[in-house]
Amino acid sequence: MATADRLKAARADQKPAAGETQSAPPIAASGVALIFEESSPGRRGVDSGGGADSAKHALELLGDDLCRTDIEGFPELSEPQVLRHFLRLSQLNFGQALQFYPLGSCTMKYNPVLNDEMAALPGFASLHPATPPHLAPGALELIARMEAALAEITGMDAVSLAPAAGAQGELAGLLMIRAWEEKRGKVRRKVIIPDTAHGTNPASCTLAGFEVVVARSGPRGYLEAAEIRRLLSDDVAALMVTNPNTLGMFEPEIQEIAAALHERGAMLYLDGANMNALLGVAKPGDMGADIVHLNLHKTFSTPHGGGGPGAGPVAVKRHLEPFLPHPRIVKRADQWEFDRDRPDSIGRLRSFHGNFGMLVRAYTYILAMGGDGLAQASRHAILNAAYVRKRLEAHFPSATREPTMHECVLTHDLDTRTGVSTLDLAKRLLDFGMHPPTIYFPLVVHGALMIEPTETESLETLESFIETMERIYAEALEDPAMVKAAPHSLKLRRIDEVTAARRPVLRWNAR
Amino acid sequence: MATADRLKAARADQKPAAGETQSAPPIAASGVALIFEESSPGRRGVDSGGGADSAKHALELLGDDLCRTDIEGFPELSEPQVLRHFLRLSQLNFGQALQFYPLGSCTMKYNPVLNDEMAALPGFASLHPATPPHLAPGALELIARMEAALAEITGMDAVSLAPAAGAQGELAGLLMIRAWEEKRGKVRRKVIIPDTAHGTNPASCTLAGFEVVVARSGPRGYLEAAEIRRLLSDDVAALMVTNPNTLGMFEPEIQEIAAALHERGAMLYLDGANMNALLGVAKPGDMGADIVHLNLHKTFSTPHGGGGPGAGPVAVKRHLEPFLPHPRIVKRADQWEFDRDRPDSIGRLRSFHGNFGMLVRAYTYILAMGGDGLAQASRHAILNAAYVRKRLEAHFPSATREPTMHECVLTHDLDTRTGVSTLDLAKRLLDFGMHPPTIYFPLVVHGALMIEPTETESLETLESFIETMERIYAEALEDPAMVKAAPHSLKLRRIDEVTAARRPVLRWNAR
Amino acid sequence: MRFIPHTEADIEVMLKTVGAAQLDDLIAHVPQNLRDTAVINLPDGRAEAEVADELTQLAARNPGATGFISFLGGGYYRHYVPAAVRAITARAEFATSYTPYQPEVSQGTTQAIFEFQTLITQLTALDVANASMYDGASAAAEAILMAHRVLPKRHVVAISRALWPDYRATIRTYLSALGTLELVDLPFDLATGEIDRAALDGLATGELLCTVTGYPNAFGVIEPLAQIVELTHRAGALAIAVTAEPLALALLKPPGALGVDIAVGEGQSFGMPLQFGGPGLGFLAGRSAQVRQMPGRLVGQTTDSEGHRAFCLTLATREQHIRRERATSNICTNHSLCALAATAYLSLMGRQGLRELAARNVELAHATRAALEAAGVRRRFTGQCFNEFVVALDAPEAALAAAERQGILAGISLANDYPELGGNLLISVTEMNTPVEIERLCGVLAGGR
Amino acid sequence: MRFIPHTEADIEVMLKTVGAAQLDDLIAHVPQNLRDTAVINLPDGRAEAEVADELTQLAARNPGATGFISFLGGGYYRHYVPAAVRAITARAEFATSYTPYQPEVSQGTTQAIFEFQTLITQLTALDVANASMYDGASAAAEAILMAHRVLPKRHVVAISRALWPDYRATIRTYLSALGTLELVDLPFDLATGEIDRAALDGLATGELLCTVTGYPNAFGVIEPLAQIVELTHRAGALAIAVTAEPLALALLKPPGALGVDIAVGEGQSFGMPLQFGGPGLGFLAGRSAQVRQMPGRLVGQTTDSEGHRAFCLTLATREQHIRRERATSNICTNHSLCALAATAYLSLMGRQGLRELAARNVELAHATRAALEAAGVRRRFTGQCFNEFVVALDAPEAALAAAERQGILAGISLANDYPELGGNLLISVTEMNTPVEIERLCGVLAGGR
Ligand SMILES: Cc1ncc(COP(=O)(O)O)c(C=O)c1O
Ligand SMILES: Cc1ncc(COP(=O)(O)O)c(C=O)c1O
Repeated sequence: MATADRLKAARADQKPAAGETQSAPPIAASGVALIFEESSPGRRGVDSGGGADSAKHALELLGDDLCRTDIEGFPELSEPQVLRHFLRLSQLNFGQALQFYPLGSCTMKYNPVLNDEMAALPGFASLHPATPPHLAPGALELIARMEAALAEITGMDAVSLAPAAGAQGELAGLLMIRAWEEKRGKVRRKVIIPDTAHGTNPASCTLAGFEVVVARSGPRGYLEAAEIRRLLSDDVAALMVTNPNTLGMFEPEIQEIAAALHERGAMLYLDGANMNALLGVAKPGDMGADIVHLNLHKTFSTPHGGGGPGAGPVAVKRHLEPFLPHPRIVKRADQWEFDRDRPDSIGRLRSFHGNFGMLVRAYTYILAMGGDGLAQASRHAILNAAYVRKRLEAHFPSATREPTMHECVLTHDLDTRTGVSTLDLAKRLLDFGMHPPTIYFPLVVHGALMIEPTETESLETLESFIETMERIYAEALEDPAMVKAAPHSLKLRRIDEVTAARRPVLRWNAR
Repeated sequence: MATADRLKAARADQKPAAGETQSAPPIAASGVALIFEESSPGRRGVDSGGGADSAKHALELLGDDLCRTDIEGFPELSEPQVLRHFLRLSQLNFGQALQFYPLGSCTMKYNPVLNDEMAALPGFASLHPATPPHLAPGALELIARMEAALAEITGMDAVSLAPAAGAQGELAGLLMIRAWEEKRGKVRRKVIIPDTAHGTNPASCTLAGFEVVVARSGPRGYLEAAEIRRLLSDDVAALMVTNPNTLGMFEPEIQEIAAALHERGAMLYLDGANMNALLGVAKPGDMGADIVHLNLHKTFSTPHGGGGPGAGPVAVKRHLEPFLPHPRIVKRADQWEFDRDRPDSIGRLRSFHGNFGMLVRAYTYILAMGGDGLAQASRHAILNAAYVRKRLEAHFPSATREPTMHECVLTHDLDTRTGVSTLDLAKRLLDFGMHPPTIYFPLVVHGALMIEPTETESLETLESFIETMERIYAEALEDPAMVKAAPHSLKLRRIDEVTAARRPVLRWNAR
Repeated sequence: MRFIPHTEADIEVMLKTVGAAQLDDLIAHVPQNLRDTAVINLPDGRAEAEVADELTQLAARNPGATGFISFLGGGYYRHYVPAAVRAITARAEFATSYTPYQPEVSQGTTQAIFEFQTLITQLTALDVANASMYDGASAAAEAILMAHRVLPKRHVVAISRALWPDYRATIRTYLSALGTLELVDLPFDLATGEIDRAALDGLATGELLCTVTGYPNAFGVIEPLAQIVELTHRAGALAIAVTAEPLALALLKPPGALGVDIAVGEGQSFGMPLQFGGPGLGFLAGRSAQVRQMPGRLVGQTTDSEGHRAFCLTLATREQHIRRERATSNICTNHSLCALAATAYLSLMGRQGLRELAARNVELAHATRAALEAAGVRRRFTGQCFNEFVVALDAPEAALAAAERQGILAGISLANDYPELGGNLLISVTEMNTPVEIERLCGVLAGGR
Repeated sequence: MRFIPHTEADIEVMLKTVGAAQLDDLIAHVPQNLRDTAVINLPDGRAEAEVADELTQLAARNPGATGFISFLGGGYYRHYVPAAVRAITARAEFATSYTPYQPEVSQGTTQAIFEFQTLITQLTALDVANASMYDGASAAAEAILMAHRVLPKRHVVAISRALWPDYRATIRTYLSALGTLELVDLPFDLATGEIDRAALDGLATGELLCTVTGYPNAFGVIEPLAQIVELTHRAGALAIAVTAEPLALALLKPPGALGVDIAVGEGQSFGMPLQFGGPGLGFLAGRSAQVRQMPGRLVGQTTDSEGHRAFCLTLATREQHIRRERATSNICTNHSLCALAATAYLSLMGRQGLRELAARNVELAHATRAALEAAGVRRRFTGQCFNEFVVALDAPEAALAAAERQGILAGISLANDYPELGGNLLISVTEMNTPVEIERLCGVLAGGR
C-alpha cells in the first residue's frame, strides 16, 4: 500500500466518539485498526539473527519446489506498534480483575496474581514435555499432589489431569463408561440428561456415541428420582447431571437417584462446573457420583483468558480407575514415572500431560486457600448469591422458591410490561461498568438472568449491582426505548450479531 | 464506619458519565473511590503468618511506652479489591505505550518490555546492596560495562552512575566544579545559565552554592559566544547549557564557547537531557564539555513511571575524575571492588550504588540497539521532529527559522485571534487520545508548544497528530468556546488547578 | 482470607437480610449425611510467601528445564518468546475476561481472534480458520469428524503412521466411540520417511473419507503433500494436513496451496512456553464452503448500530449452546489466550521475520545433520527436513545416557513408539541451539554411536 | 531496527517533505568536526534473545542474590513483595506515563500519589507528606535544607553518629556547598547505642537549627525520640527523625506523635525489591504550617469544572519550574512508581497486616538475639531493637568468612564506618528468615566468636 492509502486505512476504523454535551463536536477515534491495516512493507518487529541471507540459504537447502516465496498479507510492524496495538485492544475488554462479572455458571472469581508468577518459573515454563521423568521430579510431584488434592476435595478415588477443559473431561468420563461397559461385554446406548443441562453435556454424549434422553426437571426446579426411575432402562448407561444444577439448586434427591442408577447398573456422571458451591459442603463421591469433572478455570481460580485455556480434570471411583486416559503417573522405586502399561485406558485425549501450566496455577491456589479456606470460599459464595437473590426479589424474582446455592436464576416481567428484554437489561448493565449475568440460560426459565457473584466480591460491590439493577428496572418502565438502545457509554453501540451470521466475514482481506 | 456509610462513601465519588445522545440518561460511575473509602474494618489483603498473637507478643517485648496501638485510618481491603482499585486507577492514565506522547524535553520513547524482565531477574532483583563484591561480580561487571558504554557514547573519560535523576546529576557536576576549584585554592561564585534553561539548572546551582548569571539567547535562538564572553569573569565557574537547547537547536557556537570558557579557567557543563539528538551525531566530549549528565529515563528508554524513578549518570573529563561521587568501582586482581580511597570525591549523593534497577534496563537497551542502532535512533528522532515541524508550519510556525533537531518548538496566533490558549489546545488534544506537547516552555517563546515525537513513533502516528492539530486549529476559529472547554470526552472535565493551590487538601481525612 | 472480602460485620448484615443465623444455615438443605463427611482434609491455607516458596522449590526440582542443552522436539518446540508477548497476555483485561459473549465489552478479545483467524488462513492458504482448539492432536481428531460431516457416507480414515504417536492415539480415542469410522494406518517408506504412496493408492477407493498427513511429519520429514492430496482427491476424499511445527509453514508451500482441504496443527511454537506440554494451541482451517461443518468458535466482522466496524462470535448455530447434541463439536472453553499469544507473536515476527526465523531453523538443523554425518552418525531417512530429523544409532539408550551425563538432552528415542525404528533418535534443532551446543552434540553422539 | 518503525518508503516521503536528500542532511548544520568523531564504538545491536541471554548470564553471576541465607540489613531490608504489587506497577499506564502535568489524563498517578501522601502521614502522624524523594539519605539532606528555610537564622545541624554512614555522607555532600551550615556529630552512648543526651544538651543553644535522629538508628536501636525532641524543642530547634526501616513505624510510636517536626526515611521495605540498592523510595513528611518550605512534588485534591473530585500537582510555586533558582529543591523526576509500589503494598498489608508483619519481625529478631546470647554471642547495646541489632565478636572477619563458607551472609561489619565498633556485626532478621536459618546463624557465630 502507498503511504497515503495506509494512513487512510489506519484511520478508516476510527470513530468519532461523542462529547459530553450536545454542543461539543465529535472527537477522535478510539477504535483500533486491524493489525494488518497498521502494517507497512518492510517494517520489522524483531531483529532476527540470520536475516535475509539465512532465508536465501534455506531456500537453497530445501529447493524451490518445497517453498513458498512470501506470506501474503502478513503483518509488518515495529515492536512498539505491536505492543500499542494489543494494549489498546485490551482496553476494549471488561475483565474480572477490573469489573464485577457475575456470569452464572462461569465462576468469575479472583485469579490470584501469584498463580501466574508460579507458572512462569523457569523450572516449569521451560520444561519440555519429553524431558525424562528423572529430570522433572518436581513437575511429576506437583501432578501427584494435585491429583491427591482433587481426589480429597471431590471424595473420589482417582483423578486424571489430562483433559484440556470441562467439555473434554465430559468426553473422557463418557468414554470411560463406554469402555467399562465394553469390558463387561455390552454397551448401553443412552445417557439421561436433564433439560436444564449445559449444552456441552448433550454434545459430549453425541461425541461419545451415546443417545441423549432428556429428563424433565420437576415443578420445584430439581430433578426428581421418580423421573429418573421412569427413564431408566437396561439401555441407560448413565445420568449426567450438574449439581448444584443450573438453577443454582442442590439436587435434593441426588443420593436416591444415584442409588436408582446403580441398582440398574447405570452410573452417575456429575458435571462439576458448579463445584464452587460444594467445597467442604458436600463431596460428589459421597453423593454417589462415579465420575465428576472439574473446571480449574472456574472453581480453582485459573484465568478464563477470554475463552481458555482451562483444564478439566476428571475424577472417578475406583472401578473406573483402569479406564482413565493417558498419561497416568505411578511411583516406582520412590520415583514418579509415566505408566505405559494400562491396557484398559480409553487412551489419549490430547498430546503430552495436560494443561500443566494451569495445574501449577490451581495448585498454587489450593495451597493458598487450604482445606479450611476452600470450605469458606463455598460458604461465602453461597452467602453472596443468597444476598443478591433476596435483595432483588421485588422486581427480579427467583426462578425457584427453593433454596439456592452459589448462584441464583432470576426472571422479570419487563418484556411483557414494556418490551424490554433480558438482553436489553444486560446491555444496559454495561453502561454501569458491570458485566451482565449469563442470560437466557437455563433454557427452562423465561428470560433468565443467571447470577453468580462468587465469594471474592465484596458486599459493597453487590450493593452497587443491586442498586443498578433496580435503577435499570425503573428506567425500563420510564424510558424503555433508551434501555433497548443500550449501551450508550461505550466506544461501540449495540453490535449487530445477526448480520455477522448472515454474511460471515471471518478474516481480513487485503484490498 | 457502619456498612451503610461505607457503601455511601464508596459511591460518593461515582460520577454519572453522559450517554451518547441527549436522551440517554447519565450512566454510572467511572470514578474510583479512594482506597481509604473502599476500606472496611477487619478486612485483610494478606494472611500474615504471625497474626494477632504475634502482635501481642511484640508489644510485650517492646513495652507499651515504645508502641502505638493502631495506625488510624489505614486501609483494610481484600487482595482482589486492592488489585481492582489500582487497575482501575491505571485506566485513568495516558501512557507512552498506549498513546502518542510528544512531550518535549522528556523523550517519551518506547520502553522495551525486555528491560523490565531483565531487571526482575532474581540475580539482580534480590541482590542486597551490602552483598560482598565477590558474591556480586555480575552486578559490578554490569556497572563497569555501563560506565564504559556511556563514556564512549558521550566522548567523556569517566562516568558515575550514582545520581538518581538528571537534577541530581546536575548537583553532582556542580559540586565537582566547586571541589576542583577548592582544591586549586579559590572558589568562583557564578555559573552562567541561558534564559532557555530547564528550571532544574538554576535550582541546582543554588543548591550547589553558586549564583546564577543569565545569558540571553541570541536573536536566532541560540547562545552566542559573544554573549558568553561578555558575561565571563574570573568569578565564573562554569556555563551550564543544554545542547541541543530547549528550542531543539544544536548550539552552533558551542565549541567556540567551550574555548572561551576554558581560556578563562571556567568549565562547560552540558545538560544532556536532549542527548537523544546527539547519539552518534556529536559527542559532548568533543564539543569541549567538562561534564555532562544523562537521563537514562529519557535517552536510554527506562520508564518514566509517572515521575521516576530515573537515573542521572554524570560523565566527566579526566581532570574531574578524582572528584566523582561515591561509590566508584575499581578492578583489583581481576575483580571489581568498591574504591573507598578517594580523598577528593565530593562524597555521596545518596545511599548505596545508584538506581541499579534502572541501570540494568538501560544496559539492556544499549545492547539491543548497539552503537549503530543508537546512531540510527537520533537520526530518526531528528527526522520525525523535522517532519512535524514542516507539516505544521502553516498554522504553527516554528519559534526559530534555524534547523532544529529531535524536537521543535512551535507557536501560534490563536490566542490573539480567538482567545484560545496553548493550554486549551493541549486539553483539546486529549480528546483525540493524544498527550499534548510540553507547553509554555521554553519561557522565551510565546505560548510555546514543545514537540518531541521520538524515533519510536511511526509516520502514521505523526500524520494523525498533524491532522489533529490542524483540525483543532480550525475548531478554534469556528468554535473557540468549545475548544476552551476541552476536554469533552474524558471521565473528568478540565481540572481546577487554581483551587487546589489556593486551599490545599493534601491528604484524605477520615470523616 | 485475603481473597474473601467479607468482614464479620458484613456477614452479619448479609445473614440478617437473608434470614439466617449463621453461614451454615444456608446449606442446611444439603443432606446432613453429605455435610458430615464433607470436610476437606488438606492443610490449612498459607501466606503468599510460603506458597511461593513451596512452588519455587518444586520448580527448582526440574533440572531438565534449564540445566541442559536440549535437542528435544517431537511436537513441542523450543523457540524464543519475545517479552512483549508476555506483557500482552498478562493484561488483566485479556486474562480475566470470559468468552466474549457480550461483544460490546469484548472487542479486545474478538478483534484479536479475528486477527488470529486471518493469520492462520494466511499461513495455511485456506479460507477460514477457527478461534482455536485445545491442541494439535485434538484438532486433528476434530478435523476427521468435520470431514465426516462433509462426506457422511464414507468411512475409511487413512492415517499416516508417521503422524506423532500422541496424535494417532488421540484420534483413536475420539473416534473410538462413534464406531462408524474405520481407522487405517498408512505405512511410511523406510527409506524416505514419507508416506508409502503405493499403500495410499491401494486405499483410494470410494470408501475413503480422508487422509491424514503430517507436514512435516513425526520424523521431521517434509511429506510430498501435493502428491498425497492428488491421490486423496482422485478418490474423492478430503486431504487433512497436520502440522506440529507451524514455523515450517512460513517457508514451506502452504497446505491450502497444495490442495489440502483441512489444515490443523499445534501452535505452541508461536509464543507459548514449553510448560511441560500445555497449554498450547490447536488451530484448524478449511474451505469456506465447509464452514458450517467446522468445530469450535468463530469470530466474524459486523457493525454496531451506528455502522462502525465491530467483531463478535458468529455462526454459533454450529455450537452446543444452540444445537446441543447436534453440535459440530463439544468444545466450549478453547485456548483463547494462547491464540492471543500467537497473534502477538506473529505480529512481532512479521512477514519477513517469521520467514527468516524459519530459515535459521532450517540452516541450523541441516548443518547439524551434516555435521553428524561427517562424524559418522547416519541420518535415517532421505526425505527433506525442516528443523527436526532422525538419526540411526547403534546403542541409542547408551548414547542418550552419555549425553545426559554431559548435560545434553540429545533427542527422543523412537523405540517405544516405532519398534522398527529401535535404534533411532529424533533430534530437533532450533534457533535456541548455538553452534557450540551443536558441536557438543556431535561429539557425544559420534562417541556413542 | 525493531524499535524504529520507519521503512525505506517512509523515510523517502519524509525526507522529501522536509527537503532533504538523505538522513544526514538533517544534521549537516552540526559542525563537521564533531560529526567526524561521533561514531559510537560499541558492538552492533543484537536480537532480543541474545540480549536476554547476556543479561541472564550476568545476573547468574551474583551468587549473593539467591544462593545464601541472609541477615543483611543496614538500610535496605529483605521483605516479601506480594505478587499483586508487581502486577500493579507493571501496568503500562503507570510505568510509561510522565509526571502528571496533564491531570485530566493522569488521575491514576495523581490519585495514587494522594493516597501515598495520606499513608505516609498516617504512618508518621504528621500533617503533610510529599510525593516522594530519591531515597532516605537524600530525603534526610533535604529535610535539613527545609528546616533551614523554616529557621533561616540558625546554623548548627546536630547529626546523630548513629545515623547510617551513607546518610551522613549524603548530608555532608548536600550541605557542603552552602557553606552556611555547621554539621556537628552527636555521639552515641557506647552502652545503650542511643544518642548521648548530655552531648545534645550541650548543643541546645539558640544556634541549633535541628537535630537529626535515626528512628530506629543505624544500630537498630530505638532511640528515646520523645526525649530528644524535647531537648531539641527546648532550644527552639526542629527535630528531624530519619527511618530506614519504615515497617517499624507500624508498631513504634509515630514520630509526629512524639513531637518530631520533619520525618523522613527510606520506603524500600514497602514493596520494592533489593535491586542492589536502588531504586528505593525517599519519603518526607512535616507540619502543615511549613508546607510551603517542603521540597518535592505535592498532589492536592480539587474538582473538575463540573465539580467532581479530582487530583493534581499543586503548590508548584515551590518548584524549579516556577521559582527556578529560588525553588525549595532541585528535585524534578522523583520516585513516583516506587511510591505507587508502596501504596499498593501498604494497601495489601492493611491496618492489621502491617502491624502483624512488624510484630513478626520483632519476634524473630528478639528471638535471634536471645538465642545468640544463649550461645555466648554478646549483644553490643542495651537499647531496645526492632528487627536489627549489633553483636560483639572477637574476630568478626573470620566469623563472616566462616559463615559465608556455610552459605550464610551473617551481617554487616561496622568496622569500616565505626572504628570504635571494630569487632561488631549488624544483624538484621526479617520475616524472610526461618527458624532453621536462625539456628544455623547461631551455630556459626557461636563457633566463630
Ligand atoms: C455446567 C457446565 N458444564 C460444562 C461446561 C463446559 O466446560 P468447559 O467450558 O470448561 O469446556 C460449562 C462451562 O461453561 C458449564 O457451565
Ligand atoms: C533540559 C532538562 N534538564 C534537566 C532535567 C531534569 O532531569 P530529571 O527530571 O531527571 O531530574 C530535565 C527533565 O525534565 C530536562 O528536560
